[in-house]
Amino acid sequence: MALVLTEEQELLKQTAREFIQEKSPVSELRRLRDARDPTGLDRGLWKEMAELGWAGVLYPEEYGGMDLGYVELGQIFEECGRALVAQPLLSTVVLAGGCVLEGGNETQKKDVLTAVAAGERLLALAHQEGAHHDPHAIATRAESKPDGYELNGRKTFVLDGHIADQIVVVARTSGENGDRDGLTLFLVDPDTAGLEITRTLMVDGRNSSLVELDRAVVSRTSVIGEVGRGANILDRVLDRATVALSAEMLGTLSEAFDKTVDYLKTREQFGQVIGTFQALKHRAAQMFVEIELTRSIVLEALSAIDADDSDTSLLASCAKARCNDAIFMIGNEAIQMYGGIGVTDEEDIGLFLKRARVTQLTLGNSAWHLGRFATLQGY
Amino acid sequence: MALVLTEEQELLKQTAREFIQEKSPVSELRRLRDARDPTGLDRGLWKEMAELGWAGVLYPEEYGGMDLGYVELGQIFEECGRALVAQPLLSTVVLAGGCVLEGGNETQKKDVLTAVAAGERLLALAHQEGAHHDPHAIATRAESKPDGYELNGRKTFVLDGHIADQIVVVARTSGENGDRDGLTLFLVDPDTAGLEITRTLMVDGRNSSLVELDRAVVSRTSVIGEVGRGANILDRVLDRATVALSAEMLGTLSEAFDKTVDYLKTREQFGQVIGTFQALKHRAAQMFVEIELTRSIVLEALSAIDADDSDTSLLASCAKARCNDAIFMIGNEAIQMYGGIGVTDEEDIGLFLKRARVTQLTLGNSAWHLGRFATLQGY
Amino acid sequence: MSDLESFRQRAQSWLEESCPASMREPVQHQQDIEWGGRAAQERNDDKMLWLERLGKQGWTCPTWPAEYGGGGLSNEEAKIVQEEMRRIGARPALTSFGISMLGPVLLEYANEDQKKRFLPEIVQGKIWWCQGYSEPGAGSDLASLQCRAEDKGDHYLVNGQKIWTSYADKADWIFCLVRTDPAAPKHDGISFLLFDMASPGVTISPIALISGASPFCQTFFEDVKVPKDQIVGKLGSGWTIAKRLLQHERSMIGGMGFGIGGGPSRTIPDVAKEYCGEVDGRIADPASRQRVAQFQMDQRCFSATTRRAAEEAKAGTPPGPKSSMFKLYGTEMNKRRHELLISLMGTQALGWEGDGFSAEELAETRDWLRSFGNSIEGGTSEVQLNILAKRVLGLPD
Amino acid sequence: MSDLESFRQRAQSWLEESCPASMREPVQHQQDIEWGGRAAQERNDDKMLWLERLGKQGWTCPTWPAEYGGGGLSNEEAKIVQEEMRRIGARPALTSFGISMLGPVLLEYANEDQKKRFLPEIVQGKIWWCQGYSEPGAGSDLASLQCRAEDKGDHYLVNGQKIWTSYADKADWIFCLVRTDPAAPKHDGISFLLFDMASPGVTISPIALISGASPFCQTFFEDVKVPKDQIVGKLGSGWTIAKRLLQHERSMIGGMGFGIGGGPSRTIPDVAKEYCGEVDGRIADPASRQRVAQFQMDQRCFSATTRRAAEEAKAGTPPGPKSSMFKLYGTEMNKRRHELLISLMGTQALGWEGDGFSAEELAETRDWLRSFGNSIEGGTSEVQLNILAKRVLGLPD
Repeated sequence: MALVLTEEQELLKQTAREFIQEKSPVSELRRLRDARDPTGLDRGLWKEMAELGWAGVLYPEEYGGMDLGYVELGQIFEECGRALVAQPLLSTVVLAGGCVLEGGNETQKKDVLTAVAAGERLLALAHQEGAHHDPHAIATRAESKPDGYELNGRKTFVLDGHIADQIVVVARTSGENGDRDGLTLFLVDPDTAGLEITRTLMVDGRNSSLVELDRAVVSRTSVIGEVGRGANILDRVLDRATVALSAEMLGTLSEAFDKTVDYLKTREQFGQVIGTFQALKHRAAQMFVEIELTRSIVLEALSAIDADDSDTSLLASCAKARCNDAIFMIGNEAIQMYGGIGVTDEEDIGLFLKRARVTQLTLGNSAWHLGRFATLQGY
Repeated sequence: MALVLTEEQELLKQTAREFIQEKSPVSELRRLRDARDPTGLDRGLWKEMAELGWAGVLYPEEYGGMDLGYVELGQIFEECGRALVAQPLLSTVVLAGGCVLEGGNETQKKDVLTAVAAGERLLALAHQEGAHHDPHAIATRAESKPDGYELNGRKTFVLDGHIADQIVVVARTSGENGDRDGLTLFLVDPDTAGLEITRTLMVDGRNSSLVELDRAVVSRTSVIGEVGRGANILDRVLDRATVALSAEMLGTLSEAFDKTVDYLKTREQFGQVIGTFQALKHRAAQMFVEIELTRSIVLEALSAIDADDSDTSLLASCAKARCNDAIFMIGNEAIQMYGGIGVTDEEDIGLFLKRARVTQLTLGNSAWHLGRFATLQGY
Repeated sequence: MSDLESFRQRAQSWLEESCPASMREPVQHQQDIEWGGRAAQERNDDKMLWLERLGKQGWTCPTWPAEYGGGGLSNEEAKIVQEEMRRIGARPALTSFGISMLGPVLLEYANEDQKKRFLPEIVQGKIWWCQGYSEPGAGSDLASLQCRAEDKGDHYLVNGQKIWTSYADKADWIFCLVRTDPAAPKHDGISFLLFDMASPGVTISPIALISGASPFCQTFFEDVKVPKDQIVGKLGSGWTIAKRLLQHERSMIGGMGFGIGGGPSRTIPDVAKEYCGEVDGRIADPASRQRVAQFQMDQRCFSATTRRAAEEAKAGTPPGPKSSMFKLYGTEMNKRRHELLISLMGTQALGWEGDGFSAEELAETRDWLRSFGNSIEGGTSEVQLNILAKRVLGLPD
Repeated sequence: MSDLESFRQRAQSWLEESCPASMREPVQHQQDIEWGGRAAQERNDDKMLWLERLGKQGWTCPTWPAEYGGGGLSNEEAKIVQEEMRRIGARPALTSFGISMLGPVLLEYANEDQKKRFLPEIVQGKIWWCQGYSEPGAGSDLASLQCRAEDKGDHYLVNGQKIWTSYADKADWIFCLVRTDPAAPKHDGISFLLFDMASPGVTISPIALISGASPFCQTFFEDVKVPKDQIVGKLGSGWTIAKRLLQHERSMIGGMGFGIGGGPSRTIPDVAKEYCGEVDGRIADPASRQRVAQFQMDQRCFSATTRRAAEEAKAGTPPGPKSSMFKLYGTEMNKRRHELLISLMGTQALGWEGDGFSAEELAETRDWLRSFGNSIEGGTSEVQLNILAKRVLGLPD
């Protein structure tokens, strides 16, 4: 597994950075937030991104994709993270799209992936139920009925749920809350009777929803993969999404750090720039080391997915836990080093802090990943 | 509960400090260690300490004690901690002597406590069995036989075991390893057939032993308190010993810190004393705050014992966990700030580090006390 | 019956008579806190009634001398008043920077006329005071302030700006650091000036924080005329007064840490059990259980330390520069508390507003964000560490 | 067959023939490590046989030019030799500061005569070199060294002392920083001198550490005569050479972190299960389980970083001052590893010697204590942070 980018990958990253600097700098997130934009993102811009191939990076060429890998997609995520780009890469391409890619039948793939790759369809994965990520803690029930399945339950923190054109719902067709067996994935139309979507406004200004299912009936053809074996798809997709999100976090924390170092070089106190104070220098150097470690593990995890390495789950947990801890440290240090101006809404650094905490709690906090890592390692 | 010392208590502390500075400075521990002294402590000096009343601080006047409290004893522990004094205060006075004081019958108390208070008898508590403190994890069995009890088992880390004139052995007369019920305390003669004591040399140069019991038979009169209800005595004694040890640790970590601050003020590098470097200053200030918090909680826990406060166990765990964490931080920072000279055997600071780690693992590490604290608080 | 016992009886019956029933309910909302001031005088409600009565008695500032409107009580008597108020659940009648910050330095540095003029108004809550210290360019380096007051013969002319002025938009008067001698070394050219916020030339603009709206303002002074008798202490001695005032402010902020600032009203373990689940009476997730226990232990150590410092002060050893420790640890601890709550409450504590979150959850999000300012305002954590290293440990510059 | 493939075949058969069977057993004890040197030349055992054979081939330093005794191999060929040695479990024939520290700077800074004279001896392990850098008064401030070399016409006269000289009591020669111009600014008056430790006037005293006996010595020089052709580089340019050598040393120490220094041969999770118990295949104590997982994750992140740096270097981006990161994190991590082991093994890991402890437990105690030096020797963690802040982040002085 290579831990340096190829020239093509560097070029892709560079292009992404330039495109984002021009079309979707941090001020764009602020604009969407302040305008209380009902969509919460710019679908026109998403179409442009799709035209650059971003929506189909992972998908086979027959569906209009680029058939590239996670190392490539990771570079796009990282650059999006740098500018806090509010676009449905995670929700549509990796999470829900990933479920179709990994487990869908030919009809589903052709229909869904082609539309996603073209930037014409948005998806969401309705999965989490409580306040915490816990993949098999699914109480939502799907009961077999003559005309299909009846879904009952309540999903929280459904990313981009209120604007999704289709929603992948994880429900239990058998077993008990907590079991890995008995989960089934359904591709659901948001207009389905009994399905209620409520947008929830999050601290980071990004899209999230509640999805409530009250006797919502879906057809048998909506099942993705095998009934009761959904965890086989879901676990793979969550690993991949965890790493993609880690790449985004790497971008966010790197940018927060770069901004902070710049600030240390310009802000004056007591007649000197504050970057001359040794206590701050040492803290900055420590952050630098954390970021270097973070970058390495994210790159290794991305490569492992592309190599279909058996360590992928292990590395996904490593990468996410490390990103969680690094983004926590750097977000908090950044605010403290900025001082008073850092806690004003006017200064962008606060937007990084808010996004930091949301990403930390998305797809598993550090304690959860530590526990999973230990289990995977046999202790 | 008062959190400032009375004049009498201050005086006691001052006297203890002066006595120790004269009779038992750190060089005394070094001397015992380098001479490979077979006793591991100076019994003549212990007699002198007893004459000052230290061995009987806690005991009723009728047994030759001073009938004072833990706040007073704590000041002596703290001063002993400052100079790494190797004397049997914990083993004899608080642990084994405490078992007799809390649970012994009149005959036992009169015999044992009087001799201890006079500095004429040393005791040890044979309790721990594995590598970790775990009060009710007792596998050592005591079986009732016609002529008394037969003890079988293996005790580790018995403080001052190889020089004790009597040993309190915790054994199980019923129940399973881990049960609180079924423990019984026996006051045992070290010459008992089937009892084997092996001195173990520890990194801190203080006394510790293995005690092996192989069909060792003891009389029925050797039982302290009620058969099967030993935990009622033991738990109280362990709480008290935990707080006393915390007071000793407070002394040790305070002295290590004071030495380090002095070093920061004298050691020159790059043409200035290293105490001018802001990164070191901030770390020193953080240590100072830790010590202030440690001092407060130790004092509160000592006072709680004297008031027989219902929060005593809770405060004992607070105090020990805080001391563990503070002594870890300060020991390690001290060595790092001393630099190369700090890791040589010639410099005393290394003795503080070694003692630090032994005290941390005596009577419960931080994780153990955190868990107990949570349980006591009902979560 | 001892004098103190009879004082207690008198205090009891006075409080029983004077404290309106509604003022014996716990403070629940920001609006329940009474700051006094000119605008308040026009109200006619229980809060004002309670303030008027307690103020007239001088018991808003029980130990201040009676000649300046204070209660003139001894420390023991003041403690009794406090105990008796707590016993009946009486709310503080007044929260005020005048009491906690300005008053003590006026008592120490103001001239007789100024004491007579300003202190009774503080005691009775007639004037809402705000603090004009920080400036945009001068954060931790407070003494580099630029706001200047020029001597124009019969008045000073103030020009400049202040930032982080809490409630500048509601306050009546400001105590303000101004540069009166630009040529002097930076600590020497500063004076301590009082003036009316209604003076022509004062404009105010509120500051939005990452947590949303805030009491902070940016305050601009353009040719504000200030009578010369409103300078406190000697011309150019403002820095000494400023430092003393900061000590008062720090003890206040450090002591605030807990209970204030909303958030879940339940205990942290209860929150943990609700959001992380419970197994055999334990918090289900062992990592969370440990973090909760660690936090509660640290809280216990800190409160023991606060009590110890109070006892030591009573026994004649005031904390002095050690008080920086309370500001430092208290605020860092409050930040940790909110981070812990966020981690326990998960994505439910990251809502901004609207559907999907309880009021308590939304409040926690805001309180968490607000707490980031704690280790910056009133002297950053780094400044406290510098003070401890230098003035307590004696480490050289 | 490509050139590399045929090279691999030749390497394979040469190694198969030349590496004695006993040299294919894993290194288990300190004594298994061969340092070479004059005394070693008199031995007649497999270790020496293996060293002689590999040294003659130049493969102890495979990429050094053949004209100086090196292997003259390309990077690809050297990698093949390394792979083939690993395949048959061949031990390193030689561990030497000559190879890891002195050799690289001689190649860069020495004159032709010096290279011809010293490098082949290093390759063949004929001389055991030690490093004379630190002095008692100069710790992190290395450049403030006082040991001086006076120009006496046909020789230098060296007076002063060094500390932390590893294996000075066993080494044959020393590479030494000396002050040749006391009047020059402190970084400019230093020269890089080589001399024989058997010279009259050299005395050595071993240093006991908190972990017990150690390879470190204090070294005293009294009127030691050194021929003038044993200075490397220009007079007064020793600091430049010293800094380059430190970079080599730091990568060496940072890379050492794991597996070296004894301690339990089992994995950390196995140690945890043994000493803390096991429930359903998990480490019984949840706090220990988390700490073990945290450590193993960090280890994984660090090793990914080491590999990334190696790949970047191969791709043409050498780490430069970033290499301080490896020294810093590698040594801090090794300290954490031992603290973790101590906390898992409990009081069993705090024995000093004798009864009651296994050999493995006693070794862990010593290794733990030894690890405290890691973040001090070869440049303290604080010095590494300074370097990163200044030279990587560009923060001003």
